[in-house]
Amino acid sequence: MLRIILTRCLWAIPTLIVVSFISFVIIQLPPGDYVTAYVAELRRGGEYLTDTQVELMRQDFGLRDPILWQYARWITKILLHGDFGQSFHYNAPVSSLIWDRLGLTLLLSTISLVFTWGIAIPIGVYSATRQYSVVDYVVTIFGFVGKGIPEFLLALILMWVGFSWLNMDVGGLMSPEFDTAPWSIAKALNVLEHVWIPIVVLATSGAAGLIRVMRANMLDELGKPYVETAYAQGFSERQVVWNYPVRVALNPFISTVGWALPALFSGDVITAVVLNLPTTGPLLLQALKMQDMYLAGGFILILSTFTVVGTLLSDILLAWSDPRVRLG
Amino acid sequence: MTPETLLEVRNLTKHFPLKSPGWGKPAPLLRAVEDVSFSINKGDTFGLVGESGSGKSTVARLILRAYELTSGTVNFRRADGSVTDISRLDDRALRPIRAEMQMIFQDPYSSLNPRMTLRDLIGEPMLVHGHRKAEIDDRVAELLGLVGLRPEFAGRYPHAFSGGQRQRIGIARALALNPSFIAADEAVSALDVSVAAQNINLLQDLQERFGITYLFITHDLGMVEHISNKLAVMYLGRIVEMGDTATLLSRPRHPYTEALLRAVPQPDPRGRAARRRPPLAGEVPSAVTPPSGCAFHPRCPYATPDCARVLPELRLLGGVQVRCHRAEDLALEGVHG
Amino acid sequence: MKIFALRALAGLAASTALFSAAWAYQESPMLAEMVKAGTLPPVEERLPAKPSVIEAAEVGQYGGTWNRAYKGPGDRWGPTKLLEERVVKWRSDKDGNLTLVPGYIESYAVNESSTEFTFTLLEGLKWSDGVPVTTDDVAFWYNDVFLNTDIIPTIDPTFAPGGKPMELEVVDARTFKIKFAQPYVYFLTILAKDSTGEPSLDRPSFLFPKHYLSQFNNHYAKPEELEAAAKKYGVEKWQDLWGSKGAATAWWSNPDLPVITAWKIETPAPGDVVTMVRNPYYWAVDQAGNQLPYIDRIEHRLFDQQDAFNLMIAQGQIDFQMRYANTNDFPFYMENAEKGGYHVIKWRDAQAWSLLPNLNSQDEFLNGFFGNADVRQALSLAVDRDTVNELGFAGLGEARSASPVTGSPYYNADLETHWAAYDPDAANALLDGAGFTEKDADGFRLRPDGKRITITVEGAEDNQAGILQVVADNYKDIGIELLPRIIDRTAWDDNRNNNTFDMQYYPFDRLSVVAADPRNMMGSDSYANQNFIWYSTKGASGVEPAPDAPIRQIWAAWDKASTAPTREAADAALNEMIAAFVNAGYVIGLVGETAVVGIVDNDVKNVPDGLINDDITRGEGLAVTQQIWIKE
Amino acid sequence: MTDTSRAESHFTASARTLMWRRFRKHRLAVVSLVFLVACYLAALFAPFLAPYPPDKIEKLQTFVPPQMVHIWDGGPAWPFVYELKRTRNAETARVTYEQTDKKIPVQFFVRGAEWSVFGLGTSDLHLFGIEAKKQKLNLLGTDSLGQDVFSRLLYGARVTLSAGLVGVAFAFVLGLTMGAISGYYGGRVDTAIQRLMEFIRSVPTIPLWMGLAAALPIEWDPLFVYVLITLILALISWTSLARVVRGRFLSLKSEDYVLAARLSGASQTRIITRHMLPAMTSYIIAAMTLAVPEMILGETALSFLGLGLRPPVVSWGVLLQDAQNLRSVALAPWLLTPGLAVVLVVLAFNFLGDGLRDAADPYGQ
Repeated sequence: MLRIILTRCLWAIPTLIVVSFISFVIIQLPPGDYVTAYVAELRRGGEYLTDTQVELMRQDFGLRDPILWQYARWITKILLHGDFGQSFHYNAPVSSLIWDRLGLTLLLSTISLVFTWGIAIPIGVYSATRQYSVVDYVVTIFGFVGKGIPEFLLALILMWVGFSWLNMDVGGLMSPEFDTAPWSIAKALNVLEHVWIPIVVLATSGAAGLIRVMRANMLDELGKPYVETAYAQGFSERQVVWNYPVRVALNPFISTVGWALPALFSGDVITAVVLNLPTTGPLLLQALKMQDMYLAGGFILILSTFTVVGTLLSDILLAWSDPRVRLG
Repeated sequence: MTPETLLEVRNLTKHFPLKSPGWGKPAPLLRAVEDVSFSINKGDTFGLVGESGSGKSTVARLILRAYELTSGTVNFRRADGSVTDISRLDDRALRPIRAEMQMIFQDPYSSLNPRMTLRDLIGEPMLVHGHRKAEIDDRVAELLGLVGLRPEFAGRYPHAFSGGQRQRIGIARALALNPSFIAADEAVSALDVSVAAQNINLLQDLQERFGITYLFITHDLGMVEHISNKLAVMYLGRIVEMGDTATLLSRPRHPYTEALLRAVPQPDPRGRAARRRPPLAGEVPSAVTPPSGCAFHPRCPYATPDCARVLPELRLLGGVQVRCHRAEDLALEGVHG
Repeated sequence: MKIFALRALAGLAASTALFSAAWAYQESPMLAEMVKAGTLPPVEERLPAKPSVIEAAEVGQYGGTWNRAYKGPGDRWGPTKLLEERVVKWRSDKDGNLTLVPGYIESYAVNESSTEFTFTLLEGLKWSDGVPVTTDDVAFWYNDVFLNTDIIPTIDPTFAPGGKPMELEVVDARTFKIKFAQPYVYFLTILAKDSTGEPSLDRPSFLFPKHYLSQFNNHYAKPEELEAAAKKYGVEKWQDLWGSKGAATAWWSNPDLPVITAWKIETPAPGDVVTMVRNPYYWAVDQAGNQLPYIDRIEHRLFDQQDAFNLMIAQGQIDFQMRYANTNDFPFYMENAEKGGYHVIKWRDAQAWSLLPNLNSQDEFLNGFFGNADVRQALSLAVDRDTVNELGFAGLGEARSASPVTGSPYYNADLETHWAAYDPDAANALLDGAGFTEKDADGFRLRPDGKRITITVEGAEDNQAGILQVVADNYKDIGIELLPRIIDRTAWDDNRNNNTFDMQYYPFDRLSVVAADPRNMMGSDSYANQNFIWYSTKGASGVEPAPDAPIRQIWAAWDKASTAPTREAADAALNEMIAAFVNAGYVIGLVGETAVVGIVDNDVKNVPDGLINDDITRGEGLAVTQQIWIKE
Repeated sequence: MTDTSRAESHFTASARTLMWRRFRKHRLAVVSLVFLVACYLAALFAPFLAPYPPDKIEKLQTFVPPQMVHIWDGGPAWPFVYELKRTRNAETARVTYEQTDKKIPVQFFVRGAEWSVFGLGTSDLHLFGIEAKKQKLNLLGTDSLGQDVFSRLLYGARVTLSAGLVGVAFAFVLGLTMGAISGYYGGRVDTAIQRLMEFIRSVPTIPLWMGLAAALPIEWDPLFVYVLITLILALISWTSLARVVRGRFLSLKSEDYVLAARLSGASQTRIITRHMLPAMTSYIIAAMTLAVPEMILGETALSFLGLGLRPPVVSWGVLLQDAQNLRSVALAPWLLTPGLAVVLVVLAFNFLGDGLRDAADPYGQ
């Protein structure tokens, strides 16, 4: 097992190198570069740069070098010094920018993930054991509505409902009066009052999908002969269902938990943008729009690493949970 | 190979390579079948017994070329009397030979494609061997009759049938091309005793009518006693004892054979005596790291230190071949009567 | 036309209204406490001998936090314009007329030929750390920054008319002179907008805090010290400490930087909330002797998407803000005004939303097509501007050309309506007359090569799609196929830069005091960028326009205006330039003078309504933020 | 039918027939199927069903709320709507409409804007409409440009329900092929494909969208660009299907009936096409039905980020772009109806997929 993990880890290195290079190229696919965006931004503010200055800036940023060379410089710095470079736009180190927003992102994503699982698994199981019952239909419809409603729309409507009908303070992470205040119980409560919308939004879409999968997996398991045998031997339904079938039905989840890793890191971009949450997602979007290539590049590199590690984790968990699968 | 021999297996070996731990290091091997040789005469029923994991199914699948051989030869006498070593033939060259050797599967559920009617299922071997449709339809009806099913059932799907009936469908399918050799892999193990008996009788009827040769694989010594005239006992990929069924069962020479016999339920009250000694203890060791010397020694009540060091040869003793250092010393208990 | 409101400045001296009364000054309770605690000298010592007086609309109360929203580090102009200081600043009277008033100087004077400008700093003016501001700081700015090619590699032509950089002469500790080789009538106008240019417009004119910044300057600090400083601020090289986003020298990012503005930064970006706190040494008082500003703090919350901002507004979380309030959302703001406890004011935007044909198009056909004045007239007459106004701007703008707006000293009613009528028949006749008579089955006119005349028009914001669709409908009526495309803002800018666009939907702005920045009208970054490059590089690069192209008249008029020795002569030439630009019809103005919506909390006082909004007059800065106050 | 003949028909029923029988028990799935067929028909005949062209701008009919069609006027009556009076609030600039007493009858098979009958000719016949000077019949109200939301919804269905399908289909072909190869042959081929998949999955999609959207020539038809991008993205999105297909192939390969077919001399092609793929069809159909809603949601999400379809293309995502702001939610909530349409169609596709999957379940009865 250990050997297999090691081999896979070794494999991850070339994968990451190729992915990072491709990402680097993709970021620069749109015409123009950060200097273009910057010059335009300045001009809107009324500042004019001469062509000489623009040219100097490009050389300064190394944007005139061949892309392979730019990539080599970037990746060497990361590998040798752990230096993800400087964000042009923020004029600050990329790592500190990402780090600043990572805590809240992970917190929100984890809460909603736990929330999602906490809701979805019992409901999925129940729905499967009562297939085609009223409850099953209700859950099914809720599940599909949750899956069918675009997240940004749900976020927007919830915001409006919260604001207009419930007279709540919505949007952002807390009310402005707490923005600069030190942490206190009142502030924590205020934050709670704000995070329910993102959690509901994220959990709705997540839980909806999960309930469906859980139900389907459970149905598969419940139909198998061993379950009938267990019933025949006089075990209660609870014993039968929660012992073996649930565990088997959970296997695919456990094995895909690694896939949630990149999502944890990036948060949900769209929801965060609509709800004005200071998470990493909007930062990435902004970086891409401004062609702030080291910020975007660093971001994507981390995301890719998470994806690769997540996949690895999934495969290991899968092999662990299901001995029939041999690691290939 | 004598003229009566239909199939001769020599030094059959199958190693499954497992995942390599890293570059340069040899991959561990699962030694499923190790140096197995035997031959089957025309019209015989050759029994192959052993616990699960002993490699008996693998032998059958190697003979039918479901797996690639690691080494060894499989000589098969074709209907025209020629002998072919089929162990190295490719798929295309094998196809005509496949018509002459067929297999009956253990699981009557999973071995029939649920999406095909009996007509398609039984007719498939004929179809791929280029028979015409009308011919196939007639033959399917005939085969259904042969195995005791109504010819009208040809349009039905397997889900309409019971386990025993499905096994008969499998038999009909195996018979479709008039094979001279059929490997029956635990063909009745999954069935109720009475149904199993019916199907065994069917197989014997068919053997009489068409002179089919069987390789009959089972873990149940009680079963082989009825059907097979030759018998080989396998343990961890090797044949440990082989010979005439009656001789072998009445006077087993290998402790493993004795242990297997003891596991057979005896309706005879005298059988109580057999329970004086403990039944076969422990599990089959891993075929990846087989025990040194005689592979059976960790579980053998008669083992000596020598047994752990030296692998015994298969040698002829009292009309049977046996692979045991102490075969001469031991007076093992066989089936009485 | 509004009265020409600009005071004739050339040959005149002007001075600040100074507070000279002997009675005591008042200060914010926040500062009074610090004085009590002994951490701050008393207000009399902090204020100049004779502080400037900013006439508050109503004498206000101290204290409070002004809540705004901002869009991230790229959005420093919102906060900057609230508090930036120049030697002279635009001020608007109640009728919307603009005048230049002195800032942190006691007086200024201009010589007869407009080549020499004399400024005298306020006596006792101090940086926000209490250190006096003197001409040493001016000399530091000039010698160690402005002329320091390590920091500013090339000198902005704006400050080097005729190619010769301005010269500084320090007269005494408070007085200095700026001299030019040729007359520069518009220098003060430019100062009011551009300050002294690089490293950024957000710095005060002529002044840099020498006592603080010399540690980051290569004329004073050793290379290793500079390197250490760069490391400390997390930038790659010491030059990055300077520049418009300089980690150490931009007020926006460095809380330690001494400033002379009413507020200074406390928590910089990229925090989620950027906060600014009052400068205890701010040098102006109101008419009653209260040290300004009234408001203690300003907080900017980060947002990314318009709706997040709109929600803040509806929830009453915005105290006063115009930036990013969307004209289209005016009904939404009004509907929620009561709930949010605010009211909405309307300023007048000094811009015209326009179609910008690319006169330098790389497409041979379009080049000639747009170059044809009849075609431009047809394209202009074909647009139903009232519908655009109604559908795109909730009727809050007016149909007009791209010409100076009401309230601008250069406003001209005739120019405002130039080619702005809706007359598709005349447009069709013009196109027929220009020879584009062949049409295809769908009724679209054909190019000489038989292809359909198709123009791709690019917008940068989603809500512009509707407007462009209206125009496309209009153009269909004159047989021109217009393909509206909404693209990313960066790409939109980039396409103009790289000369790879047919036509853009473009906010043609800076239409108030045109003299401060006429570059758009001269083709720069707009309808004829390549021609402008040819002009500004004196033919070294870019594309030369046709010998009879009207753009040459525009340039000639500006050359005349920018070197005229008197204000009258300069303005006459500038009006000539504007007329040439508008009459050429290069830019197809659609709707302008749109309402700029401002959200004002009901407790926020002294916010003027109905002013002009322009970059030249520094946007919301024209509201004189120091005198805005919040009622308890 | 007698019991025996019913039993007989059950015994002789093909897998497909059995599946259909099980499917029919899933009532919601059947309703969904009917609904979806209706949607596609409505999209196909949009020009006839929609009273107005999708891009007809009406300056004086912006933000008209949905109009009630009355069929009761003290007693049963011919369908009619009330005439509306438009006022603009001078203070808030908001346009409001008031019902007057005047009734306008709804008419069927009216003449209106011309439309092309599948390239065969033109017609100006529309299913319904009203004849009034200053008013249109807006079942679902109008948007900020006075365009009829109902008509736009129908036209939008054409794009939304079809444009992304190209990419989905492409991804399926790729996923099936690669998954099948990987699962059937195993060994080095499998390892190589697995690594390739892992690599592809690590390529980030949002930057790719942004890059592609910006890199393609601007004068190209936005719809074409969108389809092109979905095709390119299909190069990425096939991996999830391939993963599943591979797993299925791996387990199918060891099924006895596959071995039986091999031992009877069947060729590889026959084994794959007659034995392995049919065992997966139900799964594939279900997966495909579930991929369509993903694609529809994907389009709306991308439109939200400003990366998907853009006006003047009319799709549900584009319509939602108009609606996805507080102003619409607060003042013109009817602009959210495309969102409702998205939810319904996604719901229907999911039910359909679910029904198909349940029906394909070999243990289900």
